[in-house]
Amino acid sequence: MIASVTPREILIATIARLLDGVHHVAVGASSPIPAAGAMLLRALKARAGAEPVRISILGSVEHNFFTNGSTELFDCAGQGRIDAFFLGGGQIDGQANINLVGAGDYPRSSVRWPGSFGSAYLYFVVPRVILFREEHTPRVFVEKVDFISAPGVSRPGIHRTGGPYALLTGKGLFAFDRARPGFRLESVHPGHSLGEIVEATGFAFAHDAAPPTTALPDPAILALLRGPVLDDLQETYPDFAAQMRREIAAAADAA
Amino acid sequence: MIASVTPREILIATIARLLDGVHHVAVGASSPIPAAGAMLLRALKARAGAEPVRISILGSVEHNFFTNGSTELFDCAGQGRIDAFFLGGGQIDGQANINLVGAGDYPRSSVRWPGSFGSAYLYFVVPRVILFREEHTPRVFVEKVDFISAPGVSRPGIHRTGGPYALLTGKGLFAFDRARPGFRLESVHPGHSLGEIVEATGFAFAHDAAPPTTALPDPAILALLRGPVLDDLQETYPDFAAQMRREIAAAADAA
Amino acid sequence: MLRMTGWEEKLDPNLRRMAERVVPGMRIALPVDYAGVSMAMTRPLIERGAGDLDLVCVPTGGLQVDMLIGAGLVRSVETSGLSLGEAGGAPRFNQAVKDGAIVIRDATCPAIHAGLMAAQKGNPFTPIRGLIGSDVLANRPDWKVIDNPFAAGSPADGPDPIVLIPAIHVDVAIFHAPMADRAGNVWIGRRRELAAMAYAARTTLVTVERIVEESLLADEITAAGVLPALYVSEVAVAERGAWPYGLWGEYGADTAELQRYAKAARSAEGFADYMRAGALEAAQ
Amino acid sequence: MLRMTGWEEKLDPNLRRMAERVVPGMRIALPVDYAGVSMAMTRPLIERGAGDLDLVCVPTGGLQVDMLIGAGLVRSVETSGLSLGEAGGAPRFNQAVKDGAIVIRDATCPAIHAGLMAAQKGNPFTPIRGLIGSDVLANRPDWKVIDNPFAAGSPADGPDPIVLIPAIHVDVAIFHAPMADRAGNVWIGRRRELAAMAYAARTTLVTVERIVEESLLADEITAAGVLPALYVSEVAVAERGAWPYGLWGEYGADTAELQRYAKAARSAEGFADYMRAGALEAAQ
Repeated sequence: MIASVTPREILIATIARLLDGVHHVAVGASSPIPAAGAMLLRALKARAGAEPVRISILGSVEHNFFTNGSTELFDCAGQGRIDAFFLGGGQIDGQANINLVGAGDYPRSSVRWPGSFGSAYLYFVVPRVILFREEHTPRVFVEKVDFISAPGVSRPGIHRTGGPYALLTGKGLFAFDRARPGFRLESVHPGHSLGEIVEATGFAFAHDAAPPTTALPDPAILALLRGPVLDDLQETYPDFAAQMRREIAAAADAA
Repeated sequence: MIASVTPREILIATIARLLDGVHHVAVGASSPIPAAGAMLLRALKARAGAEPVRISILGSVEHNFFTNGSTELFDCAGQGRIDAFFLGGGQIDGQANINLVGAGDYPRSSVRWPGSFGSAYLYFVVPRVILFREEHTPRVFVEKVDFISAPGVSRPGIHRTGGPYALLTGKGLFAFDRARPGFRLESVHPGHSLGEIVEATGFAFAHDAAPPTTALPDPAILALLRGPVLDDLQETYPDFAAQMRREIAAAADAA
Repeated sequence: MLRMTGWEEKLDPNLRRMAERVVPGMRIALPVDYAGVSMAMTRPLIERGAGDLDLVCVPTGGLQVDMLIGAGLVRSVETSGLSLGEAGGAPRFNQAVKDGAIVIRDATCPAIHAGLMAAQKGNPFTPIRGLIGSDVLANRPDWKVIDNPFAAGSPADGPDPIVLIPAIHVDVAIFHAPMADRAGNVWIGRRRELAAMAYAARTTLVTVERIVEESLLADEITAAGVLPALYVSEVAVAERGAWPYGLWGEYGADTAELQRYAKAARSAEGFADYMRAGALEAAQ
Repeated sequence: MLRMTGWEEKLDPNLRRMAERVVPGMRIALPVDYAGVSMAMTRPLIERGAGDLDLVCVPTGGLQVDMLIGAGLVRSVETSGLSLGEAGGAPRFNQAVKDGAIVIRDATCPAIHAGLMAAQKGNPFTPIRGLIGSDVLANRPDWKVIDNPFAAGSPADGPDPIVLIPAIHVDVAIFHAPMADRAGNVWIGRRRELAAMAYAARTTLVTVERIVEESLLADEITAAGVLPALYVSEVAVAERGAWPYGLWGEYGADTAELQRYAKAARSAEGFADYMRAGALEAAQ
């Protein structure tokens, strides 16, 4: 039953698609949806007998494949050994600048967020950075961020082997065009509309007159996600996995 | 019996004296005489109830107190945590330049030695570097080295927290005056003479008209050296310790 | 400054003695949440009351930093992030930022590691890629940008700017680890940022779950995870000393307690109440 | 180039396959004598015959490098030292230097570590103190000196020159370690320069004494000494694979054998005889 696909499953399946072709993806310990997307890709590649996908979950003891302290993630990225990473932001603007520090005048921000973490480095050296933020409101997607934790684009001559690849929100999927630069709406998630997205986005973006709907996972992928991937997920994100199982059950009941 | 003190015991006791006041000394794995001097100092300080002396023996598995690979010695020295170190040289000149690379025109040296190892760094950052070379001949102590592995002095403005402190040979002990700069003969080992040292040294050095004889270890120090220190030494340098025991026995017989 | 009386004498005398090593105006390095935070040292530090501290979070901070800020001991914080993780923002930190009560030196994780690495090597700086065009860099006048002298491109490509991070030397590093031996060797496992902190510090204070009798350097398997005694100034036992944080391989974080703090510390009064109550509990 | 026929087919096929990863003109990193030299890979490399190699000794070299030079496979050597330790000078190296048959890039140990560190961090260079006024620096046009932009002194103090070492990227790193697990995680203990080599290398080939069944990352004690599989291209078992060098915690060096080599390899013919005889022995 297609109707029973949950919004989160669409996000997870979309992330797996965005990650297609990567060999090593790093995911934050508190990023269960990106982790689920990476795990789904890994399962798909394993099923197809393709080259394995490596997932490093940061801050996790069980899934910590690093042995050189918290510097190793950054070293590893600097060596070009990490193909994809996820970043969010309290604010994200149309140039793909992200703000993880605070709203208002720096440093006495009216709203203070935790801080830039590794973004000011990783955004430059990880080839495929996926911006992921479920909340899609004008508060998040602003014309210009109040503080640039990490810039979306750099002028020619700046050493940069990585940068923004896509922006995934609770309403739609955008690709980032580094040449223009700017976002282009690729697809609208089921239940949302172009008009709603324009309304909720504080920056201008390119789009077709009638953008397609975000593709739903086909039944085989959905079965993989609800089976072995959810089991994998359970080990690291037990609360999230339980919540997903409840959502899936609720969606099935409703359908 | 003073007469039974061996030349090596004099070297060891002199090194212990030169090291007085250091808290951490590093010694090469193939440097048993410097190691013995450091161990003697450690035993003397322990006996006096003074602050303990730490000895790092490089390349030794049993006495390796480092855990960060072969870079740690240099990092440790760069942090100012190593007070004393020993360097030798195929050639050493009157400016305390040392050559560990080769004689003749570089790079096609007529005689090639192993190489500079860490000297080009450690000579700059270890406060008390003791130059130690038993062979005292004009071949070793030259007017000017053919290749500067590490310079004895640096011009003002060059960051340098370390450098040459003394030069100990099989014939005598020199102090190094960084201001002049140059060596000054401090003492002549028993059985050798100023004239012999002038003859054997390819560079000019300051000296008294009648330099003193290098002090012999007093009986208590000698007992410490021949007892617990030689036992310590045996663990890391068994061949050398056995040889010393033979020398001591032979000297006692002769006396 | 927060005054909390009536419970100080209940604190472990070893930890109190260690806390005496901290004097006003010092620069203190503290580890990230999951690497081994010596939460056990937090109250002794507050009792000690040495203020005007410059904290360096390696590379991010949380509960301990928030408490020290709440107690009024902190002049500045250099960090790449500060929060209570799943329990949300760090309330006393956020308030202090809003009030302008502390100086915040926003960094990015690898820049903090780069600064420590420079100190470890005795270098004045370490270069780092990235950062150019960020407001992180724009607000760090102590960082410098030079043109990479090794730039491979033709002159037509123009310069290749690169950021240099100055060495981060600290007066004191404080952390918690599973075990130490009698000689003062501390087992830090794969949390090698703890070693980086100690290399960069003049004084390193360590609390541990337990002291083991055999030398940790005696066999190569345990030796691989050891911070040698050479870098360790003092060790004291503090069982469950990272609580409410977890300690890798030993115990997990107590998220409920972190949430309790997060809620309580929304106000200065709530924070003071929490600290007082916790102190009494700890003393029982 | 040394030709040794009649024994190649006796070599371990796994090691022969690994040696095929080395192609002419590559830059190869090899560890110091006591850190875990994969002597077992030496003959397969010679049989493979990929020449024009640029060797990087981390940070010094010995028997293996001398043998590869003797076999005519080496174009240049970057090293801080090259000898057979107690067994004296490295005879084929010394001869090659005298003949001008190889390019020698004399370095100093921490400069090699600095170059690897730059590669590890994705940096173009790492600064290093010392070196100024040495002929080591004078003969390294690939190293640069800049004025420290953080110099603290007044302008009257003049500039504070500091050396920058460019990143050392290598095509292949080859070493020997006590054990690996089925996933390719290699236990390197406290010999962390082996990790530095792997971080800086595109391909890392490892021989080990044994393969263990349980994951080396499964418990924190062994994990602390692991080079993760992420950095390891291939692993093969080679018992006593460091011989005649020792392997820390496993077996000591065979000094008599090193001396036998030192004596034999004084001449090109003696070297060839030694290699042939040793090959036959190894094949028995």
